[in-house]
Amino acid sequence: MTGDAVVRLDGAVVLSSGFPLLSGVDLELASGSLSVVTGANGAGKTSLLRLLAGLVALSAGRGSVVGVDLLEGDLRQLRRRVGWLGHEGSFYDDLSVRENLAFAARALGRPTSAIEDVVERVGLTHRIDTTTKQLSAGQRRRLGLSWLLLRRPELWLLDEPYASLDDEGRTFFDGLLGDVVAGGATVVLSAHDPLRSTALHPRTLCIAGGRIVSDVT
Amino acid sequence: MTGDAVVRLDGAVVLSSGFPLLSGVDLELASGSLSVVTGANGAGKTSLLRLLAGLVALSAGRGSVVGVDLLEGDLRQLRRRVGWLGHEGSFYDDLSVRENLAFAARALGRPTSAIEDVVERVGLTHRIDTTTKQLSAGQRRRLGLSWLLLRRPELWLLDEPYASLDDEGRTFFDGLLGDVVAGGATVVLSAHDPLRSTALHPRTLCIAGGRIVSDVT
Amino acid sequence: MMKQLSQRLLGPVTLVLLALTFWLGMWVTPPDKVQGDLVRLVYVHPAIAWVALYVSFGTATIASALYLWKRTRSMVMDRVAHCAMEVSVVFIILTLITGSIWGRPTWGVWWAWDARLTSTAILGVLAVGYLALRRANDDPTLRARRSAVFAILSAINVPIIHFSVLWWKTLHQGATVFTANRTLLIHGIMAWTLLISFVAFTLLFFWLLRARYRLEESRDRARSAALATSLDMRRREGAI
Amino acid sequence: MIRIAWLVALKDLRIEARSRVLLWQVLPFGAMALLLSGLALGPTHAGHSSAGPGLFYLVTLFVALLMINRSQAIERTPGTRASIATLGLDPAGVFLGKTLALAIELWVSGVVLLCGAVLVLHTALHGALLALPSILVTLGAMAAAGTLYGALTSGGEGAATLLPVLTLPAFAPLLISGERSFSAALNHGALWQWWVIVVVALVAYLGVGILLYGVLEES
Amino acid sequence: MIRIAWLVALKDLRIEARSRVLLWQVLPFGAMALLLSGLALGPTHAGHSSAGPGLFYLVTLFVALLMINRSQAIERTPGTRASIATLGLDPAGVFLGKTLALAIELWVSGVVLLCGAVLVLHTALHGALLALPSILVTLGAMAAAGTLYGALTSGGEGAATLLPVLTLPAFAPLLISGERSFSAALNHGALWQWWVIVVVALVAYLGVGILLYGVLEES
Ligand code: HEM
Ligand SMILES: Nc1ncnc2c1ncn2[C@@H]1O[C@H](COP(=O)(O)OP(=O)(O)OP(=O)(O)O)[C@@H](O)[C@H]1O
Ligand SMILES: Nc1ncnc2c1ncn2[C@@H]1O[C@H](COP(=O)(O)OP(=O)(O)OP(=O)(O)O)[C@@H](O)[C@H]1O
Ligand SMILES: [Mg+2]
Ligand SMILES: [Mg+2]
Repeated sequence: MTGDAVVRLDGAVVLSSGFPLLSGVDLELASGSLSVVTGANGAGKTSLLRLLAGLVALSAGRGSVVGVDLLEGDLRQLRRRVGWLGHEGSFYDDLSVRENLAFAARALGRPTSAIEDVVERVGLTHRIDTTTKQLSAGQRRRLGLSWLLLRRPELWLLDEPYASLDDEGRTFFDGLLGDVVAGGATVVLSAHDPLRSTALHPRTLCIAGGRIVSDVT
Repeated sequence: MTGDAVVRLDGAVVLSSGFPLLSGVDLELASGSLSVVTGANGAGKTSLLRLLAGLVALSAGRGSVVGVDLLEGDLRQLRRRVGWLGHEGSFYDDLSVRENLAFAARALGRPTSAIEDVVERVGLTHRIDTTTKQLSAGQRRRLGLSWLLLRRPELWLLDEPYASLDDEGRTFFDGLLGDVVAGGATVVLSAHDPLRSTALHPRTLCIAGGRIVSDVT
Repeated sequence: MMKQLSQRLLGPVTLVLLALTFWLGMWVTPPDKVQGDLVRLVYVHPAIAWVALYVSFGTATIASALYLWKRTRSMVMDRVAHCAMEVSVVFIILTLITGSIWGRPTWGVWWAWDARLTSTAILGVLAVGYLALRRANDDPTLRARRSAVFAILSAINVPIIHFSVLWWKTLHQGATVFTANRTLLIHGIMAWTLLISFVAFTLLFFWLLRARYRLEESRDRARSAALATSLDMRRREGAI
Repeated sequence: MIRIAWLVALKDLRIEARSRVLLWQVLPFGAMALLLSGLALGPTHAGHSSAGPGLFYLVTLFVALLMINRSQAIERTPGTRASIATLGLDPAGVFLGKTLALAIELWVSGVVLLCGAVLVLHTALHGALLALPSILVTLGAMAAAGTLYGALTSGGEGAATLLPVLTLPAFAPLLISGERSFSAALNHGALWQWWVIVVVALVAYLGVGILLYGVLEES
Repeated sequence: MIRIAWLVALKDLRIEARSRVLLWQVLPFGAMALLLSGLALGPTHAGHSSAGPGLFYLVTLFVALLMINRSQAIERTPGTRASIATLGLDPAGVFLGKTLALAIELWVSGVVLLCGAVLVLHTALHGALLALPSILVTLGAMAAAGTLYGALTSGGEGAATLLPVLTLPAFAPLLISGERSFSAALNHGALWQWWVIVVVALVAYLGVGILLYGVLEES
């Protein structure tokens, strides 16, 4: 695992209609690291992850993610290199699981032959031709994971990945996390519980009031 | 606690565009009981709760909830007497927390003076005039709880209530559950983890393939 | 026994009457002084319009009303309404086509901004809207209720179409066949041919309706057979 | 019923006031559409003041479609639907409330568009004022019909595009009689036949809505 | 860029084919709108074949607004936006793809509406055929402009109502020149001036879109 910083934030502030979602975050994340962001409801976890994904703009302070400057860099380049799994991990609701993944694969120039394999891994094989709209909450989450597996981004940003996954899904996810980190990618996830897997030793960032208030490795 | 059945299902089947979400559920729930519905992703937990809330129609089999027949009864009467907390516990997105609760209170003929109290209990006082759209995931969930607290329904149907609540929120919720059951209301909730509180002794219904496959008290 | 016989005979009788209308209309009846051979359209257009407006749209409306009325509520009514409305779309389109064909030589245009024509076209859009509404709703009882209400609201258009010629006094033929006090205005073989054409097209409607209904029934049977297997598959999902 | 109607109407109007969709989006759209229809018909037709009532109603119709759609969109998010359904509101009250809110919005835009017609389409001011009561009743009937048909499509697929298909034919008689009575007002002609039609339509839609709205709502 | 354009266009058309909104909803709406505009103008005006092109374009415009709205709605759900954004698709490709899909849908409805105009508005068949190429180009330009403005409003509040306000002014020149060239075709008049305008508009909107779509997308 290399030690250079994938994420570097310096007094980062994010505003949304005048309200500071983040009120000055200083953060440095090493490449190949695993970090868990915790904090009370409304502390700013989702906002931090969205900033790192290039989905919201920086209002004050400075920062760079995967080498792209958040103020001056090309946010599209950034977004292309991160993977995002949100609260509502939905895609095109009217397309089936297979069609959604085929769209992503073609868009990224990946072979579509990998799709069945990926769907198998997240356990959606029996729903591969079901319209996304009709999936259950956990199945949507699994589709989100398979989308990420297909993309294999450098930086994984996962917002409450455990929510609405069943037990078997969580075990699978733990295994996946280990693989991803071992493969050299960086992972940041938000969670309300400590990680289940004892094999992983994440860095824990605790957020409160839009700032990082504790940082334990 | 009285022993008469609040919920009675007999071979209940629910179809959605030809697919059986529930494939024959037999169930009887006593008044004042607490039940936890578990099962793998896509097993049919959400579908079962929606059926009990009168939000989807019964396609085959028979059933009654709080004394209202699911086939011939007035589903509006039923809905008025149950409380629902869904995956997306959203209300009117453009109204503030206070306005949403005031709407519910007025609609049910409750005094609006209870609102501040209820908001205080779920810990949203500092966001009472924030537009619902801008709340964080956990705050929306709390708003959903306060909506239920205001309504005090006979039958509480909670779909994954713990998801995206923080630690303090979960503790509060456990306390709430105890109160509600002690107050004589019936609670059915779906969850992927066992309940945290050891003081509660729920009945656990395990669903798989749209049917109840195990039932442990 | 009688029922079976009439069921069996419906198709052949319809065909015979249609053929008879065609033969009488084309060769036996005389051409008109003013309209010439064009008058022969009178054995097609009014009968089709009659079926479109009253027989088929009427059937759909009555079936819808019967569905909404609690004591006669059944999925059979819903299905009849649906099938009748589909056939109605066909007949409304035929009305528009035969009317246009007739209008071109008599009025010199395919279409005129006449109240009856426009309201007939609107009825067509309503019938298509009814079918679109059915497609958009998935839950059978909700679909039945909503489409029944929509059919009844749409039926208000039918009397408007009928009286439009009186209210607006425009291009379209007024009451030519019957006057208001139901005396026949045309005579002899022409009247007989006209009568036969009305009977023939009415029977054609019922024939089509029955065929469409049977198709729907067999689809329903296939659906419930498929349901048994999908219930089974769904249950097995849990066993793994 | 009346209490629920007030509550729902207030809620809709408050959301409207907050998002300012009417002021910033619907009214400019109406103004623009009025200008464009004038343009599309070319100076010879549009300048003719006899086209005024027709164009006015045509534009009002499309404005009404936008607003009906918006009035339904408020209720349409999945979470909202489930939570509100469990309030078990009296359907007749909901119908009346949504109709009232929609009617008020339509009246505001109708008056603005009428001013537009007077300015842009050379409609006589005096005639326009005479026609105002009939316009208000027609718009009220449109609001009732729109709410009713909105309930028909709610929850279904592609509700946003299905709604116009269903409502336009229903609006046709309203459009015709509204246009006729407007024209009559401009020419100081007799009005009452057209008044009868719009008043009957308004009462009929209100009656059907109060009786059947509950049947149409999602079960 | 071309690859992405194909991919996006296919995806949009597939969603369209699946939901059949065009067939069941937009086309009946167009037919109805054609009838209603005829009615609103009354028999004397609408019967006049010179009103044909104007009415045709007016109705096409409203149909186009519905379809642009729908084309944007596909991308608008919050989850979709975030996931698709992180694919980092080439914006020029996305723009071209969405324009292409929209143009194909508009062409289909345009041809159907043209048949309607010939039948109902007494537009001369020969003239209508002559005008067809200019109509197709105009609709293409509308598709490009619609996609461009769609990106402007995406993510904002009340996008469904904001869109028409922004696009209508942009459509005004297209509407006028389309109508003129259609009228010219009917009267066997000179066409080329109006051709120049629509072709320039098409090229300009495509160019601006390819260059600036990325800037307009949500940051
Ligand atoms: C597209 C054009 C036309 C349409 C949509 C149309 C529609 C209709 C409809 C709906 C009726 C039934 C009315 C009722 O029974 O209440 C009807 C009846 C009739 N139509 Fe037409 N029509 C068209 C053109 C014509 C033309 C061009 C003629 C002849 C010049 C014509 C002659 C008749 C006659 C004679 C009747 C029977 C009238 C009666 O007995 O009341 N129609 N048409
Ligand atoms: N316009 C606004 N006015 C007031 N507060 C706002 C506004 N917009 C956002 N907020 C607040 O900003 C915070 C956003 O937090 P964020 O969504 O990042 O929380 P989170 O840590 O992900 O919480 P959760 O655990 O609930 O998901 C919330 O507290 C929300 O109430
Ligand atoms: N039309 C359809 N075709 C195939 N499968 C369908 C269809 N509609 C729904 N389903 C399936 O029905 C099931 C619905 O289950 P439900 O939402 O009740 O699950 P759940 O137990 O709540 O799961 P979760 O834990 O993920 O929330 C899912 O497996 C879904 O894929
Ligand atoms: Mg969050
Ligand atoms: Mg669920």
